[in-house]
Amino acid sequence: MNYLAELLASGLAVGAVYGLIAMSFAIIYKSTGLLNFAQGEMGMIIAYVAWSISTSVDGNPFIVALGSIGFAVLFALAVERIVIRPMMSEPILSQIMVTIGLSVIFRSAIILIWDGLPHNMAIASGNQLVDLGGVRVRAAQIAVLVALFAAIAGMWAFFRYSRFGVAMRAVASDDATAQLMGVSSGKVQMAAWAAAAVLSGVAGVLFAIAYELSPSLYALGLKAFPATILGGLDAVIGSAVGGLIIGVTENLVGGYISSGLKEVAGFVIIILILMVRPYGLFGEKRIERL
Amino acid sequence: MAGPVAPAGRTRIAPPLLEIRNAQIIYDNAVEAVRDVSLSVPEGSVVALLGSNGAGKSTLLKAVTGTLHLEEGVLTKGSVHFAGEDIGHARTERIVGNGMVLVPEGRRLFANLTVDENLTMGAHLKSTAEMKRLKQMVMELFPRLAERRSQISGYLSGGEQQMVAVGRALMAEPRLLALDEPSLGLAPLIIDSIYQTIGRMRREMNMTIFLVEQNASRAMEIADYVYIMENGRIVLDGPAEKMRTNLDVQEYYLGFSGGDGARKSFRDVKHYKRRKRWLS
Amino acid sequence: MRSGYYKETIVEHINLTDSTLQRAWIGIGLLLVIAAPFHFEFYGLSLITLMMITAIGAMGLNVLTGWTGLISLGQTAFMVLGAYAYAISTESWGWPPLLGFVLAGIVPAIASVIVGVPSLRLTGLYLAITTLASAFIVNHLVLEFDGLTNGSSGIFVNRPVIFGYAFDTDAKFYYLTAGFGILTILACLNLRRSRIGRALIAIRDNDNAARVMGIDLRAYKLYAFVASSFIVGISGALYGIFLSFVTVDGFPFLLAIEALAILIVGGMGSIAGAILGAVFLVGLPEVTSFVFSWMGSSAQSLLSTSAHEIKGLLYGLIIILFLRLQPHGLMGLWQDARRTWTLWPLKY
Amino acid sequence: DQGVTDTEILLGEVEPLTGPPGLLGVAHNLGVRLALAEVNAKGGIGGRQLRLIAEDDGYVTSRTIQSLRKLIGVDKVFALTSLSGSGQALASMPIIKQSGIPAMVPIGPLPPLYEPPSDNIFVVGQSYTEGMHQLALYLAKEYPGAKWGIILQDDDYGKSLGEGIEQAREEADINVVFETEYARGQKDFASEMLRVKDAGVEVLIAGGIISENIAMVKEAEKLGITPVIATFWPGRVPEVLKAIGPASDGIYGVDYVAPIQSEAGQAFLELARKYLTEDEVARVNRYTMTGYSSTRALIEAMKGCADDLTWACTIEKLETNPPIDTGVMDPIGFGPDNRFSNSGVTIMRADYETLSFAPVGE
Amino acid sequence: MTQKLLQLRDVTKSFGGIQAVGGVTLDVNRGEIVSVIGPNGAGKTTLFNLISGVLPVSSGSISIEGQDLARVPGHRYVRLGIGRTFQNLALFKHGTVVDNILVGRHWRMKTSVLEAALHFGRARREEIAHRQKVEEIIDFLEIEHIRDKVVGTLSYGQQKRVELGRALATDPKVLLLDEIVAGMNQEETEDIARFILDIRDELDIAILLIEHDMHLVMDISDRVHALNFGRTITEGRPQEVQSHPGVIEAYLGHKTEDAAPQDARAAGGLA
Ligand SMILES: Nc1ncnc2c1ncn2[C@@H]1O[C@H](COP(=O)(O)OP(=O)(O)OP(=O)(O)O)[C@@H](O)[C@H]1O
Ligand SMILES: Nc1ncnc2c1ncn2[C@@H]1O[C@H](COP(=O)(O)OP(=O)(O)OP(=O)(O)O)[C@@H](O)[C@H]1O
Ligand SMILES: [Mg+2]
Ligand SMILES: [Mg+2]
Repeated sequence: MNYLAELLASGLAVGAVYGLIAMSFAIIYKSTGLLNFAQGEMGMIIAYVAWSISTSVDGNPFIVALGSIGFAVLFALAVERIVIRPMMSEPILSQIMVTIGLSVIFRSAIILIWDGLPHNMAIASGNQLVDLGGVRVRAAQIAVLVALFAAIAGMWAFFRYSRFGVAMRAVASDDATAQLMGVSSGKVQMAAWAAAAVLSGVAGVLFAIAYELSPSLYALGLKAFPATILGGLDAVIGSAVGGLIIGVTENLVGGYISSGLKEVAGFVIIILILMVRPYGLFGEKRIERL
Repeated sequence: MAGPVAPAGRTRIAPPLLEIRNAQIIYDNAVEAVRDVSLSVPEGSVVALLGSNGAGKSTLLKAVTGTLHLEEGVLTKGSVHFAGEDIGHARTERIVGNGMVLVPEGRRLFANLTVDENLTMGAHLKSTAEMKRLKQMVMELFPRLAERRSQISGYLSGGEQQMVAVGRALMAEPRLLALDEPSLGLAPLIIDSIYQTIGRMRREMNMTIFLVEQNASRAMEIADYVYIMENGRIVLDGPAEKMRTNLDVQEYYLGFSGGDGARKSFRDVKHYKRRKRWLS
Repeated sequence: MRSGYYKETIVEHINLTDSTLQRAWIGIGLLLVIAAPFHFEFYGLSLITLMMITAIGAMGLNVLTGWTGLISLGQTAFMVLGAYAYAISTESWGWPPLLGFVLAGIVPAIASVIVGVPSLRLTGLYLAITTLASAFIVNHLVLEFDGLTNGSSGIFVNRPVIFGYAFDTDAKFYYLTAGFGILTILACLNLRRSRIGRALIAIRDNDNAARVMGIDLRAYKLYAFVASSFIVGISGALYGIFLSFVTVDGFPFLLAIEALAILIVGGMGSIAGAILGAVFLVGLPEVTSFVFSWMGSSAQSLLSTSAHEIKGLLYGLIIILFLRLQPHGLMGLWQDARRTWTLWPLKY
Repeated sequence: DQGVTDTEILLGEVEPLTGPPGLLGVAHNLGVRLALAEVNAKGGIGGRQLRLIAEDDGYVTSRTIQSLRKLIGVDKVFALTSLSGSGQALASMPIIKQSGIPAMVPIGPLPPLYEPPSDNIFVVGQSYTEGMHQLALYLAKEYPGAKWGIILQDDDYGKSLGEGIEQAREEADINVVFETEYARGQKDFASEMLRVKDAGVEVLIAGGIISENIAMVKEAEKLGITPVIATFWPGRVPEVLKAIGPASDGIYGVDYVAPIQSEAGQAFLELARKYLTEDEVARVNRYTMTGYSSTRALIEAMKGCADDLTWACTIEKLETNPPIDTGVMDPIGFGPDNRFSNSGVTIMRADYETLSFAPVGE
Repeated sequence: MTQKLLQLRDVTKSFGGIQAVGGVTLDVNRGEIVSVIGPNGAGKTTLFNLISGVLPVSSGSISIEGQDLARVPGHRYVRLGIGRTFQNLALFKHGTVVDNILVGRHWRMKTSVLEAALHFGRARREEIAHRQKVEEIIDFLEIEHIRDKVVGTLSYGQQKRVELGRALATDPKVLLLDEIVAGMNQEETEDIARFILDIRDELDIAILLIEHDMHLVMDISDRVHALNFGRTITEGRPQEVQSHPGVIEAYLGHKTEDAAPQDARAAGGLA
C-alpha cells in the first residue's frame, strides 16, 4: 500500500513538472496556433538564471523567485519581439522551424554561458525532505504540485471570465480576422509567450531543485510535448492533466513492470487514447463542414 | 473624375472620409490586380463598388484595411487616406482603431468560437455594457442567430455564417463600414432586413458605408454613388440615379434587355460575345 | 531570356521537361553527378554521398508530409527498420544485397501500415506524436529482440556486391547512392504527375472534397505511408552502409526533426525543395565551420573551449535568418529568382 | 606519410565537444593538448611542432564518420588521438583500418575494438566489463551475503557492465534481488529506487553515466535508504559528488586512473597548470589523464621514428616500445598481437569533504 | 426504363439536438432541373451532404437509379453518378485549375502506384486521354485564361467556375449545385444559367440546384422544392411555389405576383 502511495506521489511530482511545461505549450498554441519547440530550452535557461541569482544572493528565496520570474517575462518578450513577431504572417511551419532554430541556439548558449556540468541547486529549503504520512517527498516536489494547481485555477478563471481569453482563441483561429476586429495580435502573442515562459520557468527551477540542474534539462520539453497532445493541443488545463497522467503511468509501469518500458508505456497510452479521441482528452475538434 | 460629394444637406467642405488615389496593387510581385484606381467615400454617404469576378474589388478592400500583405499583395503605387491619415501601409489594428471595419470576403468567422463569442470579438474595442447593447441589436436583426447563440459557429449554415459576419462588423459601430458582398448566400427576406439595417445605421448614426456587391439592383437602391470596376480599373462611375439609366449597367448589372425596362428571362440568354460600351 | 514555352499538345503538358534548355540543364546536372568523384576527394565525396542519402530520405518524407499533409516525427523508425532489414538479411543471413535493398523497402512499408492504420483519423501534430511514439517503440523492440538484431551492440555492414560488382570504394558507393537518388527522383516526379500524386495533394488541401471526388481517404493515406516509408527505408539501408555499422544510436531522434527541417527549409511539397533542403542542412555545419575559420585563428584560440558551442549558435542563427528572409524556403527563393528572370526587364 | 611537414606534425581527433557529453570530450581534449604542449615546449619531435585538430561530433555517429573522413582526407593528419565514444569508435573501425592511420582509443574501450587486434588501432585503458568485474568481486568480498540491486542503461555500456557482474557472479557468491534496465536519457528514477527499497537492497550498482547516478543517489536519500552504492568511472568526476551533495559520501567507484587527490594526481595538476590556462585547468578530470597518457604513448612512438616518421614505423614503435609510465595510470604498452593496454584498476570511495575519490584501504 | 434518377424517401438528419433535415421526400428525374429553396439554415446544404455521401443519413433512404446508397462508402458515390459543387468552395487551393479538374477524373483512372511511378504504357495513355477531357471542360466553361493559375489566388467567382468544372469532370448523372451563382453579377449569372441549361440539354445530366437568386430559380427550374426547418413546405412548378403563402412568409418576405418588385422600382427610375 505504501509502495503504491510512494509510486503515485513521485509520479504526480514529476507529472506536475511535465504538466506545467505542457501547459506552456498549450498556451502558446491556443493563442497563436504555434508550437514552440524551444519551450523546454526556455525553461532550462530560466532555471540556470535562477541558479545564478541564488548563488550570488546567497539563496534568498524571494529575491530568487522575483528575479527569475522577472527574467522569464523579459526573456520571453525579447524572444517574441525579436524572433517570432517578424515571422507572424509567415507560414506556420516556417514559424515552427524558427523555434527549432531557437532551441539549437539556447542549448549552445547554456554551455557557453554556464557549463556542461550537472549542478546541485539548493534554493531555500527546496531540497528538504518532508514526510507526508509515511511518504517522503522533497519540498520542491510539493511546490511544483502547488504551482500546477495554482496555474490550473488561474488559467480556468482567465479563460472563463476574461474577454482577453476569447481574443486569444480568436487570434489562434484566424489572426488576420482578429486584427480586423481591432485585436492586436502582437499583444496577445506577447502575453502568451510571457505566461508560457513563467510556467515552464517554474517547472524548470523546481525540477532542478528536486532533481538536478544540467544542460539536458531541456529534454523535459520532449516529455511535455506528448503530455500536451494527450490533453489536447489547445486545452491548457487538459495539458496539465496529460502531464500528470504520463508521470503517474511511467512510475506505475516502472514500479510494477519494468523500467525499460517506462518511456514506451507513456507513448502506448497516448496512442490508445488518441485512437479513441483523435484530439486528445480535452482538445477541440477541428471544425469542418461543407 | 469628379467623384461623389457629400450628400445634400450636409454641405461641408471636408475631405472625404476614405480616399484612394491612383492605387496600383500587385500580388506575388507578378499579378497586377488593381491599376490606377482612384475613389472616394465622403462621410455619411453610401458608395457602392460593382464589377465582375476578378475585377479587383476585394483586393481594393484588403488594401483599405491593411490585410493585403497577408496574401503577398503590395500597394505599389498611390495612397489610401482614411479620416485624413495615410493608412496605405498602416497596421490593421490601427485602422480598425480609427473606426473602419470590414466584413471580409468569405466570412472568415472564428470557426471554433461560438456565435456569441464571435459577436463579442466584434466589439473587442468597446466596453462590456456597450457590447451587451449591441449584441441585443444584432440578435434582433437576425433572430436566427439568437436561436443559435451558443452553437460553434463553424457548424452554422452558410447563410447563418454570413449573418454572424455582418453582425460582428455591426458590433463595432464603426465610422466606416466596408462590406464585401454582404448579401452573399442570404435568403431574400434576410437581405431585406440587412439593407434596412444598413439604411437605418446610416440615418441614425451617420455611418459611412462602402459596399462591394454583386446584387447590383439592391446596391443601387441604397447607394449615393456607384463605381464600376473591370479588370482592375474603374471603368465607369457616377451618382446612383444616373447610373441606373446607363444602358450598359442595365444590361450587364440589372438584367434588362435592350432598354425596354423589362427583365429578360435566364432561359432566353443567348451566348454571343457582347461588348461593353465602356471597354471600347 | 525565355518567357515560358507555348504548348500545343497534351503530351507536352505531362512531360517532365518543357524545353531544350531545361533538358540541357538536366544533362549538365547528370554530368556533374558523374564527374563528382573525379573532382572531390575522400571527404568531399562522403559529404555529397551523405547529402544524397539524406535527400532520398527527405523525398520519402515529402510524400507523406509534403504531399499528403501528414506530419511525421517517426521517420527514424522506418530508417532504423530499413537499415536493420538490410543489415540482418545481408550480414547475418548472407542474402544478396539487392534482395537486402528490397527488404529494406518492404519491411518499413509493412511496419508503416501498422503505424498508419491506427493513425488514420489523426491529423496535424496529433499524428506527429503517434509517429514519434512508434519510433520509440521500434527502438525498444530492436533492443528487445537482440537475438535477431544483436541488441545494442549493433551489426557491422559491408559495402554491397551486386551481380558480382563490388561497390567497395567510396566512389563506387557514391555512384550506387547516386543511382538510388536518381531512381527516387524519377519515381517521385512520376508519382506527382499521376492520379496518385494528385489524390494525395487533394487530401492535403481538402480531404472532404477529395472524398466526394471519389478518393478513398483511408487507402490513399496508407499509400502515402507505404510509399514514404519504402523510400525512407532504402535511405536507412544506404545510411547503414555509409556508417558501416547499424545500431539504434546511429539514428537519433534528432534525425526526424532534421528531416522535417529539410522539408520546411526546402519548401514543403516540392521534390526539388527536398533535395535543396538536404544539401543546405547537411552542408550547413560546413558553412558554419567555414565562417568560423574565416573569423581567424586568433578568434578560434581565444574561444578554445567554447568554439564548438559557438558553431552551434551560428547554425541556429543561420536557420532563423534564412527563414526570416525567405519564409517560403529555398523553393520560394528559386521561384522568385525565376520570375525575376523570365519577366526581366519588364517589372510585371 | 601524410601530415608531416618540415616544421609541423598534424594530429587529429574526434570527440563530443558540445552538449552534455562535452564534459568528457573537452576534458579529454585538454589532456591531449597538454601532452602536445609538453613536447612542443621541449622542441617538438625532430624539430617539428605538433598541432592538433579537434572535430566535434556531438556524440552522433554519422558526424563521427564525417569528421574522420575530413581529418584523414582533407586535413591529412598523421595520427588520431581519439575516436569519440565506444559506439562511434566501433563504427569508425572500417575507415580507420582501410586507411591504415595510427589511431589511439582512450575513451570507451570495448573488446571488439581490440579483439581481434587491428594493426593500427591502439586501445588504452580497461574494458568496462573488467572494471565492473573487479568492483563486483571487491564488493562481494567486503559485503558477504548482501542483497544486490543492479540498474543498468539499455545500451552497449550497460551491457558491458552487466557482463562484468556476470563474470563476478561465477567466481563469488552474489545475491541479486533486483535488476533492471532503463532507457537512455531517463531522468526520473523514483520507481526504480522504490523497487530497490522494496527489495531491501543493500548493495546497489548504479550503472548510469552521470546524471542518472545523481538522480539515483538523490532518490535513495529521499526514500531514506542507505545501501552501499557503487558507480562506474565515467561518473567519477567531482561535479557528480557536488551535485549529489552530502549523500555522495562513501560511494564506491572504480578506475584505472589515479584520483586527483592522490600524489600522482596532484603532480598531474601541477603539470597542467604549467601549460593550460586557469579556465582550462578547472575542467581537468579523469578524461584529461587518459587523454594525456595515451597521447604520450603515441608521442613516444613518434619520437622513436623522428627521422623516418611513417605510419609503419610509428605502429612498430607503439608495438615494441617499453610501457610508457605517465604516473596517473599503469604504464601503457602494447605487443605484436596486443593492441590493448589492459590497465589495472583500483577500487575507490568518495569523500564529499574534498569532493574526490580515494583508493580504498588508504 | 424508369425516368426516376435520384430518389429520396423520408430522409432525416440530426446533429445532436438539431434536426437539420426532417423527413424529406424528393425525386429527380432524368433531364430535369429541380431547385431547392428555403431560408438560411433550412437544411438545404445538409440535404446535399447526405445525397453526396459527405454525411450519413440518420434515417430514410436515398437511391440512385434504383440502387440504395445506405451501404455505399462515401468515396464511391461519385461512381454512381453523383457530382456536386460546394457552397463554401472546397477546392484544392494549392493546385492549378487543370489539376483541380483532373482530380474530378480520378475515379475513372486506373493506374496503380507502380505504374504511376514508372509512368509508362497505360499510365501515360490514360493520363493523356483524361487531360483531353479536361481541356474540353475548360473550353466549355470558358476558363482557358486561368487554366494554369493556382486556384487559391483566383477570385471568388472564378473559383466557383472551377468547382463547376471539377464536378462536371466526374461525369455525373445528376449534378448538385449549391448556390453556384452566389457572388456573381448579372452577366456571370447569365453565363452560368446558360451552362446549366446546356449541361442538361447537351450532356443529359439532371440538375439539383440550391439557389437564393429567385430570378434564376424561377426561370430555369422544372420543379421547385421548398424547405423550412428541415421540412418540406411545398413542392411544385415554380409559379405555384412562388405564390405559396408558407414560402412567402418564411422565405420571400413579400407577395410576389410580379417576380421582382425592387427591379420594377429600379426600372421605374429610368422613366
Ligand atoms: N492572393 C492572391 N494572389 C495572386 N493573385 C490574386 C490573389 N488574390 C486575388 N488575385 C487576383 O487578383 C484579381 C482580383 O481579385 P479579387 O479577389 O480582388 O476580385 P473580386 O473583384 O473581388 O472578384 P469576385 O467578385 O469574384 O470576388 C483576380 O484576377 C485574382 O486572380
Ligand atoms: N455538422 C453540423 N453540426 C451541427 N449543426 C449543423 C451541422 N451542419 C449543419 N448544422 C445545422 O443544420 C442547419 C441546416 O444547415 P444547412 O447548411 O443545411 O442550411 P442551408 O439550408 O444550406 O442554409 P443556407 O441557405 O444558409 O446555406 C443549420 O442550422 C446548421 O446550424
Ligand atoms: Mg471578391
Ligand atoms: Mg447552404
